[in-house]
Amino acid sequence: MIPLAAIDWHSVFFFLFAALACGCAVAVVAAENVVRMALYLVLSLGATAGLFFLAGAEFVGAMQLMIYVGGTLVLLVFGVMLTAQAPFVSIKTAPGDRVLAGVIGAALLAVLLQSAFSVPEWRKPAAGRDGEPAATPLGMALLGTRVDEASAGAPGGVRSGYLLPFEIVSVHLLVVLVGAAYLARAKRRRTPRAIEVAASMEPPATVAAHAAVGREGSRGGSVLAGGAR
Amino acid sequence: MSHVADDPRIIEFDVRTDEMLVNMGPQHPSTHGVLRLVLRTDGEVVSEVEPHIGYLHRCAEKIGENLTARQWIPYTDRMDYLAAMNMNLGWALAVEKLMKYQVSEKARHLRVLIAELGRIASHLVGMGAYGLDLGTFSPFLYAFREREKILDLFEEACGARLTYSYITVGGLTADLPPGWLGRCEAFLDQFEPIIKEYHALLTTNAIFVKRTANIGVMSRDLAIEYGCSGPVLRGSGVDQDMRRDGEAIYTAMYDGYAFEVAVMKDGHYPRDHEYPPVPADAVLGDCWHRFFVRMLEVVQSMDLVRQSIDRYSACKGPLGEPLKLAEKIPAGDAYLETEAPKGQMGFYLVSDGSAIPWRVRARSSSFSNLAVAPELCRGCLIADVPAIVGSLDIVMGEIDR
Amino acid sequence: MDPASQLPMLLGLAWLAPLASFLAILFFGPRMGSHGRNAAWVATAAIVTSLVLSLAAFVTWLGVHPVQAAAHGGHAAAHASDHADAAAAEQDDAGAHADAAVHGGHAEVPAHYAGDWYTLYEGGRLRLSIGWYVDALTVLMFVVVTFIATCIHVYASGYMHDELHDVTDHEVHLAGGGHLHRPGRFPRFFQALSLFCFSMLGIVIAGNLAMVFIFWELVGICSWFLIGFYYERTSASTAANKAFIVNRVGDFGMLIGLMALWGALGTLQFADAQVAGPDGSVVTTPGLFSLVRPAAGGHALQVPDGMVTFAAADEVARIAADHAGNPADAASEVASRISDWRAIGLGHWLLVVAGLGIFCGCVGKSAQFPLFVWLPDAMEGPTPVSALVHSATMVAAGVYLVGRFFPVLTPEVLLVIAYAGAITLFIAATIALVANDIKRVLAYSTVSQLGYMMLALGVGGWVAGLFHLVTHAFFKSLLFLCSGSVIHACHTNDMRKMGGLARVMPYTAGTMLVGCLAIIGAGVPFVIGLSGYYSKDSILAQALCFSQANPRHAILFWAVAGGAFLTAFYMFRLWFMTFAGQPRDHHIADHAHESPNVMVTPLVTLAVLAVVAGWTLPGGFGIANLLEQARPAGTAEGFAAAGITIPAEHLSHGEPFHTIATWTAFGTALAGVLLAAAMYVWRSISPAAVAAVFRPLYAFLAGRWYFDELYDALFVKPVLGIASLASGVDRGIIDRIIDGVAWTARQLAGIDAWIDRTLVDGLVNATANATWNAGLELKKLQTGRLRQYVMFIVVGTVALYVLASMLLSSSLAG
Amino acid sequence: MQPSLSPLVASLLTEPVGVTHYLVVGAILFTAGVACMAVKRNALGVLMGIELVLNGANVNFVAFASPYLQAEGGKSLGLDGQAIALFVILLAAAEAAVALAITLNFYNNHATVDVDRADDLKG
Amino acid sequence: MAEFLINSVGFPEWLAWTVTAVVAAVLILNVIAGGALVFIWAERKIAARIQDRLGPTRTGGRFGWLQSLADGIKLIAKEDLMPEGADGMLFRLAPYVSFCASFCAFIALPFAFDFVGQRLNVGVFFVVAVLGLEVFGVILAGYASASKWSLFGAMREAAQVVSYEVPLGMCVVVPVMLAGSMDLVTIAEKQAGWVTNWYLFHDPFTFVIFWVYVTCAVASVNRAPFDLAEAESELVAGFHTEYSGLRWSYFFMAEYGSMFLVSALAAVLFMGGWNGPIPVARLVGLSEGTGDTANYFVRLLGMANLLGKATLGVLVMMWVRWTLPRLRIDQVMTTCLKYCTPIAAAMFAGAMLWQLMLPGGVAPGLSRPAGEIREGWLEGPGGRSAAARSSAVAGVLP
Repeated sequence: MIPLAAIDWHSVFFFLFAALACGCAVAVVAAENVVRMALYLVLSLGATAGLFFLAGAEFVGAMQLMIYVGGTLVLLVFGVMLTAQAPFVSIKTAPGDRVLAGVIGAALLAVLLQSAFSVPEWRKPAAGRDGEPAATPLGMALLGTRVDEASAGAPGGVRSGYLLPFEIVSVHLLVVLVGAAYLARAKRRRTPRAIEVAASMEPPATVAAHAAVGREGSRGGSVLAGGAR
Repeated sequence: MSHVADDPRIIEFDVRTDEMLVNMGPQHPSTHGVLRLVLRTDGEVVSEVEPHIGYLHRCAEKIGENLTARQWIPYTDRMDYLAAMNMNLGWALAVEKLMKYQVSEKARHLRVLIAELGRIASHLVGMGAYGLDLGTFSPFLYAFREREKILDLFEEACGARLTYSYITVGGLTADLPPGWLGRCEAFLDQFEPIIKEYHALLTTNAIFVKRTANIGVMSRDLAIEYGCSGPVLRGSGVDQDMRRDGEAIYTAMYDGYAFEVAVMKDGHYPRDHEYPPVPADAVLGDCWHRFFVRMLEVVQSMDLVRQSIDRYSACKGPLGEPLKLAEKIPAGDAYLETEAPKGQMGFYLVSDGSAIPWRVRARSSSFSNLAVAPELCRGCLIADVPAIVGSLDIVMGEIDR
Repeated sequence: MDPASQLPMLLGLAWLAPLASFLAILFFGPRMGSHGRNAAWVATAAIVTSLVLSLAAFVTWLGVHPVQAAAHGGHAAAHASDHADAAAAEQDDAGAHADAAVHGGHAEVPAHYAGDWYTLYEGGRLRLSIGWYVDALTVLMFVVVTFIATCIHVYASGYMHDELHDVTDHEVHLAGGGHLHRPGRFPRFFQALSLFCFSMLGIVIAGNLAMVFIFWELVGICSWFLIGFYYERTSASTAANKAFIVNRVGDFGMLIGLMALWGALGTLQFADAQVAGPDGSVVTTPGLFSLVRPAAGGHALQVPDGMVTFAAADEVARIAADHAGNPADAASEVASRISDWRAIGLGHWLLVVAGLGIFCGCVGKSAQFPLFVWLPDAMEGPTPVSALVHSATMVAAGVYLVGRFFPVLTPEVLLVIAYAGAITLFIAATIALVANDIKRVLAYSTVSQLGYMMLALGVGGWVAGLFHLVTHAFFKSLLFLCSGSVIHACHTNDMRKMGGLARVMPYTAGTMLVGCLAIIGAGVPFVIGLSGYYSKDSILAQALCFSQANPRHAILFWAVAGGAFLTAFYMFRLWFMTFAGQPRDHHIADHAHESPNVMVTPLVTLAVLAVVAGWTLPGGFGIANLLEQARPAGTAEGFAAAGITIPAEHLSHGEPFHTIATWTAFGTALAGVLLAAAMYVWRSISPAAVAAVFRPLYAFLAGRWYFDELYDALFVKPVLGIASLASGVDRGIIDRIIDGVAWTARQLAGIDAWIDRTLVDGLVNATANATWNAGLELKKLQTGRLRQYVMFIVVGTVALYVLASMLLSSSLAG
Repeated sequence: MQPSLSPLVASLLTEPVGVTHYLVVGAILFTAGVACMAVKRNALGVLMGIELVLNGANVNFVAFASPYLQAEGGKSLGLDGQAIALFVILLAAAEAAVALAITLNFYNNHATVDVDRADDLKG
Repeated sequence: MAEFLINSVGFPEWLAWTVTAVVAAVLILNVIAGGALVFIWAERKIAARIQDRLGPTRTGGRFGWLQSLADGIKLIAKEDLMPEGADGMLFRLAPYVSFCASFCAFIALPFAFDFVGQRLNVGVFFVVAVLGLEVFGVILAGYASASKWSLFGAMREAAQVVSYEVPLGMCVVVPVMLAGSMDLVTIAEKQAGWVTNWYLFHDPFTFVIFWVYVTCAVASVNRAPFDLAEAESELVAGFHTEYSGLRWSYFFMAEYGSMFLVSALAAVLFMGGWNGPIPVARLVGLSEGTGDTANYFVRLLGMANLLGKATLGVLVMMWVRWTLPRLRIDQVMTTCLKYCTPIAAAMFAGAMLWQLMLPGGVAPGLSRPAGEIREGWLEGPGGRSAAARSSAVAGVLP
């Protein structure tokens, strides 16, 4: 019998989220359907965000929700789009592969767990240590000012923050953005289907009519497609 | 195959995608009844539209060959059930043409009065439902509010609100009840300022314009090639109106009436200073213009109603009785097209001299107007399909018959 | 109000306004209205701004230095009191400019303000800066240049309207037949025009020779742009290139002059400058003017110390060697010997070289003999360009620079200048006699008039030459604009097809007549005259004065007098052929029409100025007296050297000279006009008959003295010959040698290749084979299965971990 | 609470969690990710495995960053840990985009997303 | 509340916290569920009045006030259909995902000072992030329905919501920047005092960006004219075409919850949160120090204030819905990418510069000491330190 008063609620929530995260992660491995995999992945990532909140990294947690989970949303959409056709919804894996992967995974897990338990200081936290929320110091650090260490009077003076990595990541993201735009770009290309559709428009009644009327408005299809795909 | 120029609307993407076949209808909110459109789409872009019709086929023409001419009148009610008065009129005139029968002067003016009111009622539905197609609900109810008042008037005159059988071969079934004209004028006076609200809600609404202007552009030639008629034809700038250009027996009905056909001439609509200006994006023949022509015709019909009220009340004497139920029709055939709200409604009958026509045939405008839809929808977005089909203002009862 | 700071500010802004316009049109030109229509407004607004600012500066100047009648003889005294006031006014403003003190002490240094805005480069002795040197001449030139440029901008905005839409150039024949069709270049024209104005004003305001040179070249490139405006026409692009290249020849000389000055004197500044010394005190560094004409010597021309020591470099080196280890002694000894060296003429040749070099540049720019050939060809540019560039400003730059540089020029150089001017004036005038292209007549007339100015300067008529420069600017731009108006109406340049245009183009005819009268110096003797009357008379008088002082050079006066006759003849020949009589080509005459107001307005404005520019108002206000304020120190009294006497200019205003000059001018001009009238109006003398009689001479003149052919034979052909010779040497000898070397190298390489193939390659191949075989074995691991790779990685990681822990634990245990 | 609950569970619920707990979660996520990469033939599945691996690593970073999950005297990474986690998240998003691009090209060229078919370069 | 239970009632600590948490959860759930009921009824009445009708009149006696409940009962009683080809698990899960996302976002939404489920120092971020998760439910529903119309709706929703998160995020960043904190409570406190302290009137840029926010918020919760995902005239009913009964109603509750949430967020970020236009309570002398009861009363007043503002926002959305036609999907994208995003970016830059130049807004120091204005920058999350606490107390007063 556990006295209710003795329950550490932080631990309870931790186990709740941890179980959700781990369970969903395992479910990702187990699931066959790619859309379900994506769903489990989202749940796992979301639960991990909860763990971040518990660990006092609220900003990272919110970031995880916004970017990671949002990014996975795109994955999901692509998954739906590409694999909604029956042959790709589930591609079966040979049982042998599964067993092999299981063995190797178990070995890896064992190694990781061994190291996780290897440091006694990590097992138990000190009592009564309350973490300061880190959003503002983190934000300032990203701008190049380390308020946390300055206030703590860290030896060696104030360290510069993460301005440079922040900028690098910004540029990196920009490059990726450009790359994504390149991927989704629309280009005019003559393919058999284009010829067929163009031919089916002969006699070019509507085209000629549009030309005669004088203003052929843009159909805006590219915007749609650029966004929707 | 000879070289074909690139169609600028065909855009290929890196990502390989498959086409999709989608059924729009027959149970779909925006297909105006039991129309079924099969869309071939590439994402949101529609590459082909194929209308499937016949869900409402009732063998109306065949029934007409088993009934006397006057008995068939209620069946015409069910063709364009939104403008049944005009259907009655079309059939009655066709039969009268074969019989070379002339109704009394008073009946003639009453017919104009009723037919034009029917046109207003029909256009109100067309306008309201079009708003519904574009995703705005309120104009629909505003339109129906006014339509109800017209239906009240009709009910008073003939006892029915939808299928009137009021205008009939050889005249009308009854004269107007006392005080009707006053109530009609009161309605007109009350209705007139409300049209401005419709313009504010729809015609000049920026989103409405964005959704309709330059969408489904139908050139003059295309409209003529497909045999479009009515506001659909006039929306493409073709100056044709059966009330003015039709056969003598029909145009005689409008003798002495002043009206201007609602069509854009030299870049101007008649009396266009009274209406909102044509938006910059709109192109003659697009959805906006079709819609706008209907709005103009509402005003035009109100004008005609007022004129006919004056003339009708100036006519002394009896209205005249309609022909007998089983009046014999002289042998021969006759075809007559009238300007119904949706377009040119043609009736054809062949008689062998008996009271029952040997052959009855109807030519409905919605049928031709719908036929042009695949041409207009090619390359548009899915959301444009309701906008285009709605702007054609079809009614399935007329198409399937 | 402090003129020392206000004048540079006003003029500096006036100078920069066209630059702003240039940049604006450069970047936004095509977007200014349809086809850049508004570029004209931008450029015109800029130049009007300049004009307004220049006028403000002018007024400011007059406020400080009121113009008074030059009292001949009492000249210096008048200036003395004048400058004493100015100096007193400026004493409050300590250190405002270098000359305040100089003003007080020495009356003859003209009132001026100088300084630097911005130092471009400073290293060693070389100092390049953007500075100003403002005196009466500067202010006057600013007003003249901006005023004429304004007129021409306005005129051009009408004249160039063809460029507003696509242009079909009928003078360009394409290979496939038909004519060139190109988009209009309206903004581009005004862009170049603005840049040109900026450059020209830069020359005028420049405070040192380096800056002059910079803007000198800028002017050159602008003229290249503008002459080659219709660059699709072969003639235009050739003319542009010709102008540019011919100018480079002159500029080469100018560079030599600059080198001589800088190398010997170490400064290119005109005026003295006050700079902070190393110890914080204010040190006055002398400018060119005070070096050549030091105040200590009463502003007499002397070879500066720098040039003397430069020329006596051997002596100096010897002295330095004698006093090795004691530089101070050496310096004092050198200083003590300088006057001796100067007395034996050391360094004088450097001064002559400098003067001649600078003049070389002016010869190119001002189209003097022998480099005048480019100017007539430059008429290929649009007419407003001809008016602005080739009458009023660019060609004036040469004269201006000679005037500005006048104190540094020795009498020998001045004599060269005078002769160059005389030859130019005569040659150009004779060619103008027979030219039939209206613009070419004017072009040669310009060359001739520039010759006048040079001659005037060369014979010591500083004011006369510059006065003529100013008046000529007005009437020559007027004449060009009129001719442009005519061309605009007739669509041809050929005077033989014109005639009788006075009826259809009254304004143009009238204003052009004013221009012609002005250029021939018409006037009622001793009473009143057009602007040219005054300036030309003073040139004649000075030339006469010079001739009397130097009888050996009397030919100069006769050149001037003859030139005046020729001028009168060809100018009226032009006017009569164009406007008088009956139309020769009815097709053209019928289609001719008066130009639009936007073109006529500048004509009338300029005509008024062509009339009044030479007048001296009661009280003494006039351009001549204004220029007198800027007369360089030490040149008022005349000087002599090397057997040449440069007479004082005020002498020529005296009674005998002036009277003779006036009557000579009047007589020659009248004779010229009458002859022209006889030939082209009354037809009492048939031009054709005259031409037939003097056929060889006529052909010689019509062939423009065959200068182009001469240069072709003298320079172009030899250069081409040398080039082909060099190319022959290159191919026949040098290439052979190289081929031989190459053959030898190839043989050696063959031997090397054998070693390489057998020994080195064998080793390498053995290595490669080993690698290849290893790869063949290893590739079996490369399954292409992504998932297997993942497993490999994991297995490897785990293995590494286990290995590391074992090692670590064992080492820890140990 | 049922009496059959073992003391282990009781201690888990009453004891505060430390870094180790998080590390275990991270290890499980990491292993699941690796297994996912090893098992899935669908390219998108592999991609999800990568996301899981990164996420597992992130859990570790955040855990190390937290000062109050450690015993007295333990050294936390402080802000560094959070910042690294942040960058990992950002770069994972970018990585997802690039990987999707690769997948799409693969799909365009092979008409499948089966990574086992991507063995054009095998030895 | 927990302290109250511990100190006054004598609950043990764990029980007090549990009770508090449960109460908070139930309250929030009821805000959504009850709010949805009220709003659906309100929408019926408003739509009817706009359209010249009466709307529900009989259910519940007058005004049809029980209509929503009746609807709910009908929906519960309705047969729960699932298409044959549907992915059962996802089909069932989708409505709850949507609903949960909507619900979770409320956790961080303060209703008044300290009336907040869980005060987070990254509250804004959390709300926006969680709100974005709602789209998952829609996509899953669209995919799992095995209907082409649903798939169309889901794809549109995905494209639209992902795109509109960009300008929405930019709009939200502006108040964060002005307040120097991502804590919603702090942001609202900073706007305490007279109406001029509202960030809406802070400077011209915030005024403009507020309207951008409104546009993006309407789009991100899929309301007309941006209701492309359900677009009944084109896509039958979009992503919920195949849903019926209670599941369908979950979607609706999620939609109304989100509407309320973005409206409340707008109120907190731009319109002073629970602070009224006139600081009545402070003027009459009520403050934190005047005792628990008064304090509690003041907070209740503030909550009413916030609810009123949020309701106003919801009503505006309804008004818009019943007035305007629907945009086309490419036009929706154009609005986002070509108009909202650049405007938001420009306004963000402008507000930033304004903050540099005039940190006090249009009328600095009217009812706030000037020194207080920028303090949020370095002290960490607002309200933790004593100084901030005292200033926050003043801000509580509506």
